[in-house]
Amino acid sequence: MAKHSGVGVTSLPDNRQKMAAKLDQALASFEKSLPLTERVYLFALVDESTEELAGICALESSIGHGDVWYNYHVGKSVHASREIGVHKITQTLYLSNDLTGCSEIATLFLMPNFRNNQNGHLLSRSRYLFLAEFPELFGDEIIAEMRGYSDEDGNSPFWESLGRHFFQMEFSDADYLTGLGNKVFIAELMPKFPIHVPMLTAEAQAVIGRVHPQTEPALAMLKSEGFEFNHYIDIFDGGPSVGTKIKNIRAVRESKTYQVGISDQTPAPDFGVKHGLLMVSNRQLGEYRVLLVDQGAAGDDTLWLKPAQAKILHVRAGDTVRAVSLRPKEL
Amino acid sequence: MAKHSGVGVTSLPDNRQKMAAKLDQALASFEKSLPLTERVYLFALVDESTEELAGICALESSIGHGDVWYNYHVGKSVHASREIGVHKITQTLYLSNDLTGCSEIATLFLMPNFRNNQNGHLLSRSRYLFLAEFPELFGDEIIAEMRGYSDEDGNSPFWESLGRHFFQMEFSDADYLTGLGNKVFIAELMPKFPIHVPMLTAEAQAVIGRVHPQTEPALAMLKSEGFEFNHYIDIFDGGPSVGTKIKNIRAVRESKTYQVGISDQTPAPDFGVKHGLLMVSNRQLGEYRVLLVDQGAAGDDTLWLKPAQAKILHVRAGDTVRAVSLRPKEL
Amino acid sequence: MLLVRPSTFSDLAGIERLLDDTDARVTTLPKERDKLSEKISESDDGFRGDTDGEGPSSFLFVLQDTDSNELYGTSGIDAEAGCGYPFFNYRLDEIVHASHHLNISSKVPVLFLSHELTGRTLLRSFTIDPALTKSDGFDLLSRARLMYIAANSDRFHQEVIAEIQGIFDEKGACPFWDAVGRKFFDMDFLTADYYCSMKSKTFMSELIPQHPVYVPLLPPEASATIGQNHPAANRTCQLLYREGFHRSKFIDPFDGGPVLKAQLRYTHTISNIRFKTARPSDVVGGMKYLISNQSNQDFRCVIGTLVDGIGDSIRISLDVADALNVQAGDDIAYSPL
Amino acid sequence: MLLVRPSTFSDLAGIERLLDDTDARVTTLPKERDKLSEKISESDDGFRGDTDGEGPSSFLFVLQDTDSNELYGTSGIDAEAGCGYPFFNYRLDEIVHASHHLNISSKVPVLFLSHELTGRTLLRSFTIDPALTKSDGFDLLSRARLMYIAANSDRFHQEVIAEIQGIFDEKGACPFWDAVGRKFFDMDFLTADYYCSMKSKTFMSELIPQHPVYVPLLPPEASATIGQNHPAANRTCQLLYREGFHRSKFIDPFDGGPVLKAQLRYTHTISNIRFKTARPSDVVGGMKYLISNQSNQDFRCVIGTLVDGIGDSIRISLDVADALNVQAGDDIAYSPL
Repeated sequence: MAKHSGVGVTSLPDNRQKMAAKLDQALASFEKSLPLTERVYLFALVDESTEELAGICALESSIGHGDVWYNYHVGKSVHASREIGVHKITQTLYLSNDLTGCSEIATLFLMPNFRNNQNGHLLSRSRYLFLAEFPELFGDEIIAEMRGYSDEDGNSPFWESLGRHFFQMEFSDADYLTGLGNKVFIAELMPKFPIHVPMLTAEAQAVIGRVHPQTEPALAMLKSEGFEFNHYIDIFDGGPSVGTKIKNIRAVRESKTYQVGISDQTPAPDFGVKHGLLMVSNRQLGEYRVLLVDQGAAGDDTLWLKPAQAKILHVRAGDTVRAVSLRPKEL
Repeated sequence: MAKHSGVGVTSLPDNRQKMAAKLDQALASFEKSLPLTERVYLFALVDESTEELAGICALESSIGHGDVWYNYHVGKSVHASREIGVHKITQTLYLSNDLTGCSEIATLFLMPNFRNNQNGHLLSRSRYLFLAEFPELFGDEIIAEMRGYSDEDGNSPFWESLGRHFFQMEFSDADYLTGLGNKVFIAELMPKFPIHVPMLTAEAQAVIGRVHPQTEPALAMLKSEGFEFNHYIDIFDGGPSVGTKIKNIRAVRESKTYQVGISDQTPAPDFGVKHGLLMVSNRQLGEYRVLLVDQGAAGDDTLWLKPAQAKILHVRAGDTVRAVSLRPKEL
Repeated sequence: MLLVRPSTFSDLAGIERLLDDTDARVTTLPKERDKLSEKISESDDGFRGDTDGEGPSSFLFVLQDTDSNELYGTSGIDAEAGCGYPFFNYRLDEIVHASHHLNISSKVPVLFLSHELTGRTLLRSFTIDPALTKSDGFDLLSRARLMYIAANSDRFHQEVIAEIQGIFDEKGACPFWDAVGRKFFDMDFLTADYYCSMKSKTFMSELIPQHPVYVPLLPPEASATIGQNHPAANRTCQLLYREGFHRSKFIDPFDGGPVLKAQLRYTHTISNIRFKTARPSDVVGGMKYLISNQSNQDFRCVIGTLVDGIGDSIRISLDVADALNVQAGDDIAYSPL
Repeated sequence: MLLVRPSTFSDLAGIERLLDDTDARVTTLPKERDKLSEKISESDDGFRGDTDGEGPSSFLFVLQDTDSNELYGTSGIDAEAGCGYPFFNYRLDEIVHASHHLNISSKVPVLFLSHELTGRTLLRSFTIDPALTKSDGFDLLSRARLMYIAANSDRFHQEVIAEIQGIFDEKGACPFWDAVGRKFFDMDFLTADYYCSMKSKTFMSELIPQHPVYVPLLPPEASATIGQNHPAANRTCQLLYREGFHRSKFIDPFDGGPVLKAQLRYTHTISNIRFKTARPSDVVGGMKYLISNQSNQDFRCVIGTLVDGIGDSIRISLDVADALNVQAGDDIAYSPL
């Protein structure tokens, strides 16, 4: 069950001030009182039985308009000479603001005690129904930035080989400053010339576009929805950016609208069956909600809800909802 | 009817030597006697009734391995300062070899007297059935480079603003040299540093990624198959490169295999009905052929061919063929 | 008598009047009182040698008539150009584009963004009452800086530079700016110039285009002004050339004006400087010299006549001694006008 | 007597022997006979002033013992470095990375690919029999080039440069190459070096990485060799420093060795050169000088003793006159050893 909410945000570490601002921004976004490009949509996963906040996630409508959005574009350079028989393909990193104006799959945080019952999938994928419903609020392209590789001690080989020489600080400090929304120091300290990848350490080269082990599941989830590495990486840790056209996201493409029918006979969702669940959204911007139901609830044009489910979704018989299977078929 | 052939190639202007080499390369490619990355597949459109050559087209398996493949990558640069309230998005052109290793929709030439009866569409789109059939011969990504804008007098505003300053020759000369496969002069004369687009003339800026008016139909055809501007342009005339994953090409995605049935009752194709035609390929690498048939010929699992059609395709009852509608539904 | 001395807060009104009157473009001197007062305060710290570890020193001098106490000009020094932050220039270089096969070879001029001059000693903030442009006072105001440097040479870089105003018209139209900076800063030349005097230099790092600029891509009216000085700066250029400055490969990133460069020790002022003990007395005749005391905080420099001679002491007139705050036995420096 | 004169085809075998014996790395002199013969032919054209509009001249000299006719060394000049094509160097510069907000300021050294030295006069192809390294012959062979330039100064650029061998070991391992060029040329240092002597320079334009190289990204063993000369080049460096050459901001793009630079007119050889009319006769005593004739095609230079004096003519010994092919009344040039 996802709805916009501010409860319990203080449980997110190190971010109180920023989160409060984000919240204000999110409320204004749902009310459409901000310019399109400044809107951010914040969703909360709530346990309806206990009113407990289980997690939050966000969508940015358009990145790079307030702060500058930096990536390295990973380009190919061919060094070839027929005369002496050389043909060598290397990579070059170009400091880039190319993703400016894309929408973004942003923050996701799930409370540890709720990491079960498909909650993670619901929280993350519920956003696709929002994108399917309100494409006019977003750009054509959407991206997600993945945490880059670092070892057990938190060392980022990419940072050690590149950023450290220019920023003269620890990776965690640079990351923290960026998190605070202070990106001026990037313009000031960042190397501006393209970086020849072969001049980085072997360790750094190996992690270009590679995610942190803990981020593998999130990456797999995005890929299953059609996201692909777009040749942009994080300037600090080399983590990949993945992207797709919103219209090509699996859950957007496959989602369908149904008329609501109310019935006590509707089967209850079994959270243990991975492929037996549908996400259903109420299609309402101001009171946006998504709920998991059993796939048996969907007929050809009608989606059958139990009265309690309809209440949670704020829908009545005859209203329309949008639904799609929680997971892609292949998985 | 598309099959590989060398007849009549001399009718293509200015290219005799190059074409002869291409032909040898193509024959070796169909015989799989060349390394994968050097293969090029040449197809001919032939009027079976007269044996007359009507046109040719080609697929490159992997570009940029012999000669270096150059593009400009069109990047975004954000010039922003909160302190003085500036936020300006400009474009920057980066000399790039990024498309190295992509497959390419290459040369297409259709004799003027055959520009009717869907021949252009057949010649161009027949390649997609080849891609659908033999994906292992190609990369994941495929691109097509489109002729850039030039005015009625053949002047390219992009060339006048950029290339001319470095190459000290006419656009046509540079184009000709490249056509001959001589790309060394590009490495020698090309500006290597990124180009700030705002420093080009307004005319040049306006044609970045814009095709020549005569190329509009070809671009529309590619777009209808799922190709999109990939932010790479030609270094000489600024014409766009369009690309897609091969698996996402409409004709690849929608193509299906059928068993061949032979029947005199099969309706004859009506070339006047745009959306009434299917392309059918015989799935044979060495004797690859594609024919247009009426869409009524396709059953659920069987595709019905007249005996003459089957003969042209080199198939017999019980063989399998691959077919797809000639045009996407939307058009 | 015209005197050059460190600026003080009591000069604020005088400097403001001067800036209004001369209508000069003095990038490093803001007209706003707050900012101006900040500059004077920094300069104060510089002269006291008290920089609180807050980065390199700046020095601001004024030209004053000791009779009327009127101010007639300002001049300044930054001990280190950029004051610890990048000092931006374009460096004009050439790239050879040659094709063996096609038998083509040409040199393409390219402007590279450069920080190379960062940390050099920078002469700046020169403004003078137009009535004095053709007088000795012009030389005094400009060269007094070199006299100060000579007396405190350990605080300055051996290489000294000066940015010369480039080409722009009365309305502020600047061909080089319009072709380069404006496309990225999104503002006209005078506005950008104003921000330069007012704001931190962070915005330069944020906005200035980082990639090299191919000169052939610029409109001819812009490329023609690369390294050209504004006619109003002719007198300044002449003086600096006479001092031994020469044109460098560097230009101002805003207006394309030239950056002049010299080795301190080879400048006319410093290579001919002499240090002796003052003997104030009646002096008749002799050659004109720049004469300064050797004080750091209370530095003073005037033009007076001297008969240079052998020995450790030298006679200076009583009024010069008075203007310089010099007693018999104090050290003075002098260099021929 | 040791004599420096233009190379001829009859020197081929001698030069080959020399290159084999010395095992020197002489990028601009190939060991292959065909290529070597081509170089001599080019040089021939150069001395004859006959370049067929085929680009700038090259000159190759040999050091010969006039008694034994043995060759002991080679030296060369390119009238224009790069011979019309780009002459590649890295230029060591610094970029300031500073953050106002974070109070960070540091200078990052960066190597910029540069063609700036293209067209300068280049001293090259210096090889000498190791037995003569510590002799006057070394100076003669090197400085004779400046004597030649002095006699034909309109054919040369006022700025003269010399590339000095960088650090690499006996096995050809070169830390700078391994960290930079090798990653793109895909071959070891000696192979790249070999191609440089053999092939056109097109492959340089095709392969050399175009973007600036941030020095901190290089391994320390590579950055430590930037601008360092090979110990075997110590004697060459000493000689050139004495001549008035100084280190420039440029380094060799392959091995990182320094590029030395001088203004021709300020070199020791040229600033002290005198031209007089020869009077061959018996000469006793006097100082040692480089002495050359003033011929273009038949240029010759030796070391001999002279008593320099007032007047237009000067006595030279009969064997010097003989070696220089000089008759009484011919002009000669001389410069102190």
